[in-house]
Amino acid sequence: MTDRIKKVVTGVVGNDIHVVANRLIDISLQARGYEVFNLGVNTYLEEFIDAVIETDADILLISSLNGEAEGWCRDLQFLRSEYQLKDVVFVIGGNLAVGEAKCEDIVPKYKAYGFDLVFHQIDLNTGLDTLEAFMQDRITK
Amino acid sequence: MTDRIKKVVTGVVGNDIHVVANRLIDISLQARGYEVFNLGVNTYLEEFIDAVIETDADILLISSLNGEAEGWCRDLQFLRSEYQLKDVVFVIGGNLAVGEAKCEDIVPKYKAYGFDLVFHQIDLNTGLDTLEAFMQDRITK
Amino acid sequence: MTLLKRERDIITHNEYADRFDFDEIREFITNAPKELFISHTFKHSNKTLVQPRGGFPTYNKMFALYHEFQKANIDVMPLTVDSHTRLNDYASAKKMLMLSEENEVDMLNGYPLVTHGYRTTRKMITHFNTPVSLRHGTPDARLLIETALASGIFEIEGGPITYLLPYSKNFPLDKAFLYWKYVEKICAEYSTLNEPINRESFGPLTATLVPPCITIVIQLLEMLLSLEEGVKSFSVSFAQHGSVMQDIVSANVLRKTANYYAQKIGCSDATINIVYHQWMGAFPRNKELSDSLINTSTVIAALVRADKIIVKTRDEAFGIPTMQCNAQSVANTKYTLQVLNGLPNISDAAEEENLEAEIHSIMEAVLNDSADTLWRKAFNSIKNGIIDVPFSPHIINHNAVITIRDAQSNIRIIEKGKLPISEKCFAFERSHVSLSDDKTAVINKIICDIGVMHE
Amino acid sequence: MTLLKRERDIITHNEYADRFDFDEIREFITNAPKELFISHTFKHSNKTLVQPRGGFPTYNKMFALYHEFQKANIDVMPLTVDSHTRLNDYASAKKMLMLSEENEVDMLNGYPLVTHGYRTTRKMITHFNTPVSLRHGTPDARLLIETALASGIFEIEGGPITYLLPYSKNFPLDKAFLYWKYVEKICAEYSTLNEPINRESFGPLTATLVPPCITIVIQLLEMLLSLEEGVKSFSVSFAQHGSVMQDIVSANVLRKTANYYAQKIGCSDATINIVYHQWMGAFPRNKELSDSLINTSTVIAALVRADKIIVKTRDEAFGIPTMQCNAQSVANTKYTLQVLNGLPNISDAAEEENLEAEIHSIMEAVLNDSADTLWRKAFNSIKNGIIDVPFSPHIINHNAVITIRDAQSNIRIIEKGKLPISEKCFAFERSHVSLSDDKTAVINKIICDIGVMHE
Ligand code: B12
Ligand code: B12
Repeated sequence: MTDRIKKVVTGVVGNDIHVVANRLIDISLQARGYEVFNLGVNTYLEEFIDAVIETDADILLISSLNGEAEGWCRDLQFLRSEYQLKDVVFVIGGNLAVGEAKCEDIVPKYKAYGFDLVFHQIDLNTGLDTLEAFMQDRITK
Repeated sequence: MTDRIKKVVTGVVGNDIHVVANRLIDISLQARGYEVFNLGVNTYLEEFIDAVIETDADILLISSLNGEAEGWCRDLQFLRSEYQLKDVVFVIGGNLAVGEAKCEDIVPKYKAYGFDLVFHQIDLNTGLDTLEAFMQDRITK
Repeated sequence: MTLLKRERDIITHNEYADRFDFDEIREFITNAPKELFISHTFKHSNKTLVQPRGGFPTYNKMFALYHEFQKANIDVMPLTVDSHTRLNDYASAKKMLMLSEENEVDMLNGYPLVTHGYRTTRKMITHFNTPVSLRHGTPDARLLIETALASGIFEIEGGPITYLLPYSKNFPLDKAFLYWKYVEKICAEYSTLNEPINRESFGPLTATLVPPCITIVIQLLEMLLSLEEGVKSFSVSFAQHGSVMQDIVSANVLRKTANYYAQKIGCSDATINIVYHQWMGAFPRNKELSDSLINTSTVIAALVRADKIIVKTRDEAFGIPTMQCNAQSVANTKYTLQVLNGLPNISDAAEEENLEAEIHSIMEAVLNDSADTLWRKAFNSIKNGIIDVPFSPHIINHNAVITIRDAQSNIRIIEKGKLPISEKCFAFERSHVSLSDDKTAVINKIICDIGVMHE
Repeated sequence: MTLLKRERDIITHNEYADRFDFDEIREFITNAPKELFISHTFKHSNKTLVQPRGGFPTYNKMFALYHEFQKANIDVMPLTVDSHTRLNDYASAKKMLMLSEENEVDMLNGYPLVTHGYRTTRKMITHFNTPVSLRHGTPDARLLIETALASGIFEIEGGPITYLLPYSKNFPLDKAFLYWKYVEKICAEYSTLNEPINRESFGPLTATLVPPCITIVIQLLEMLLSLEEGVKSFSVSFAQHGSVMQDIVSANVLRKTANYYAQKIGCSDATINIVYHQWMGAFPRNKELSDSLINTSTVIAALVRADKIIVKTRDEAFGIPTMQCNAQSVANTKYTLQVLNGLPNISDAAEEENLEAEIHSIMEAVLNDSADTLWRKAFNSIKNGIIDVPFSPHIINHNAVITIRDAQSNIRIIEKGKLPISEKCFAFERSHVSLSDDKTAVINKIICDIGVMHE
């Protein structure tokens, strides 16, 4: 992996229209030097995958706030291997369950769906710091 | 025990000046047909015993609200037997502990101190109903 | 067959919906107990009614929720619909309902009303015999509302603007207006059978830094669109702004202008009520503090003399609340309203004058649009930014208005975009904030202002 | 040796107290950090300061309490004294402290300050370096206050009237005036060394249906008695009445009349602050609802622009709160004050005019009493019922004033006893209530009114 400017595809998955975090994520990623392709709210999984392929993105950063992400992410493993996207970092964050849920339960579940990094109810900056550390790790390896 | 009008000595024990309940107890006992001797707040145990003897009362009804009753009631058993007051009904009610406490813990403790009826955080009317039932019971026995 | 009837036929013949028996439905509504009509409750009560939000996927869980609410002495039951149904994705709703029923895990964030159907749902509504309010967020709510009314749900929240700009990205606005016209017509028609059906607009919009003038203009427009079609009972609403003064001013001006415009179109016979939403923006992540915030909202609702208050829960920051938690919120709110007496009359002449002037300017611009009907005027006004909702995810929204909080936490307009407010009003808005030239400082301030209720 | 010095010698030589080293104490106060003086905090802050109540028998538990409070970001620490110490029964206090230390059960409802002594207590106070307020209820507080000031406690609550009429049955009122005169003198003297010592009156009185005019007159008298002796920082206070309007009117009138009378005796250089007590009467027996009540009080405190608010806890109906519970109340209150912005200015001309007229009439009657000093005038006025506190347990109190709540929950005077208010004012009071002729109906109404905050 080279040190060129990283490309991120981002957006809010499914029938979810919570846009506020999405606007802040866009600003924050740009401030951190990423090239951002923001698909906005109400974006389906297939659209995300298409955009990743089209832009040759390094990172797919999905938000979900309305609690319904699980319904949309079951097909991820399949899509990921079908399109051979193993080098793309898959990240999801926001509010990842209907009702109150604990990170201990949520994180393994979503990792099993094929996400590399999972941030349930984690503050944006903490999440993006972790993401940067993760990317750094990859380069050194 | 005869069916004459019952006499009650009442008041608030110890260094306790919560007077509101005491005023209501006075009114309620009178409304229920008792002859009431109200010693008011800030009354020491000895004063209660003296008044019971002097008025030949049937009932001694002590209130305590500020949580400090326990400190004052340890001598009750002794006074009761010394003055041979076994026919007098000893009642205590109000808020009988410092901090939050459960009736299960409080009632046996105060019964051991020599009270016949113990009402921790019990509504006045409920308490007085129980008292009347208790008095009725005594007559029939 | 009238056009409306044809449309109705098409809509209600949906593979995911009940078979509709309209004769039976009309008879049901005609004989429905008065207790199911909030318009009737409003008429006969002078206290602030309390209503939570709430919807669970399965019938049993929804029934249990109503049972909890009833114990908390609720005034108005909610029926919140899941987001698939909101987007007319009945297939997904059905699939997720099945998963929820099988796994005892909620796979939907609300009650899929169309999927359950009106025959089933009506049993529940009539069992509890308390007014139910439909909370959805659906641009094309035709089938949903047919199902709701047939179920005995006689308050319908939403509107073409308030349920579109915050709730949708792509749904065509012109279609939303037409679909809601259908809803208004149906509500008006059923209103002649018994007590009026109540319509309610959704004032909170995106709940994120929306200035009062925009909220109120949209309230007035949706009210007019509804009254035009014959609706006789309408609730305008708004959410806690974050400044007590701004809430009081908004309530006073909303009350005044609503009556003014209703009268202007000859509809002063309709009953207009005011609904206050407890803080609708981002909640603190501490449940004790959330309780404090919720109670603070309740006190303000009483101060602004709301006819109804819609309550949040201490679980807001975390997810759909448990039913016990939700019922506790209702009980707490009812208690506070009960012990909160001796309410003063409050107003602020300068602020009210300014807000009223802004509203009349925008309304004038909308009404002066060259289109022939009110909905087209409203449509054009949104399209060209005369009405512009901050943080709307919808593609048609202009996104040029920028707002920020002043030292008193009042939301002030610092970029007016195409808003047709006078220079004087704009100067009044800007006079309350001192702006940094640094653009990132402004952005950081906005981020702070979004999290204004965080600990 | 002056008379005061002799008195001082006698008082401080008490077998239950520390040996006092006055030179060292003066030096300590002279060099004490500004952060210990609430008068300094008042001067440099424009927010409502938050203070709970709290006192535990043992040093360790008191220390732990302060630690909890500190984590909750408290503004003013409390030191509440147990009821034996309040009644100068140091022997019982000592015995119960020993029992508490041995058994890990609290046998005292507060911190026995005299028993612990100032050397020990000062360590704790200086460790936390936050202003501490002494809450007691003691008619003869001379030794207690000497101990407090020497410990670094620079706010002293109470007064000859407010700490006697609600807190004592037999203690002679004339003695209380003299003992408090001593306290004022000591406070005034120490005030010249560093920042002023703050004195605070206890406005809640019996917390049971006390009408605003009586509360305020007593506030004014205790303020005057204190300023007369040279105190330079004084807080007047009152508790939530149960009607928002009555709270607002009381705050406005109290602020105005306090300045008026302070000026009248040539003491306008003193700083006067307003303190608001969250609901001091009987609490609901449900902790969730208690939380709601507490938060409602906080919102009202902000609306009346109190300089300090004294908080209750959700455990109020049950007993002395745990420290966690107490700290949580502080945190909740701080949060609400932080997010409650945009406070409107509120007033009620008719009510304020009436209340002011009542206060001036009573004050006039007190000041016109033939006695030579203010404290004797006040003494005579209480004795003959010109000042009369409902539900006072004290034998000297006249007990002729009867009050009741009107439909808005305002406390109204229905029997004025010897209160010298004008016929016009009395008519104003009575015009708000319609009374039943049936005496038991009135008694039942009073019982209801006492429990007005019950669920
Ligand atoms: C404002 C709001 C709305 C507005 C949205 C306006 C808009 N278009 O954006 C309105 C009122 C329209 C709305 C509607 C609905 N909402 Co809503 N809404 C909220 C609310 C109050 C605040 C959201 C917000 O803007 N927060 C501010 C932003 C900045 O914070 P954030 O979104 O939490 O994101 C932060 C983190 O999650 C993180 N983050 C986000 N994504 C990512 C990604 C990564 C990688 C990382 C590291 C971090 C990260 O960064 C952000 C900053 O720290 C929340 C509750 C809350 N949080 O207090 C509910 C909430 C999200 N809504 C909810 C629901 C259910 C709905 C509705 C379905 C039903 C309803 N209640 O009306 C509809 C949704 C319709 C749909 N199709 O999706 C639920 C979700 C339930 C769940 N997860 O169990 C919540 C939690 C409320 C609740 N407790 O019920 N909502
Ligand atoms: C008003 C009040 C005061 C007023 C009292 C004015 C006066 N002179 O009466 C003031 C402000 C002066 C005051 C002072 C103090 N108070 Co106070 N006070 C209260 C409060 C808020 C209400 C009491 C009241 O009037 N209730 C209304 C009456 C009608 O109800 P009640 O007293 O609860 O009585 C009912 C029942 O208990 C029952 N009942 C009473 N006696 C009996 C007897 C029988 C036989 C029966 C069946 C029933 C019964 O009948 C009544 C009607 O249902 C209570 C907390 C609460 N309950 O909300 C604290 C409370 C009683 N006070 C308390 C304390 C500690 C004090 C102080 C020591 C310290 C302080 N906090 O300032 C001082 C006391 C000084 C002293 N020497 O005693 C504590 C007691 C702590 C404990 N038990 O653990 C309480 C519980 C507050 C608390 N949580 O800390 N107080």
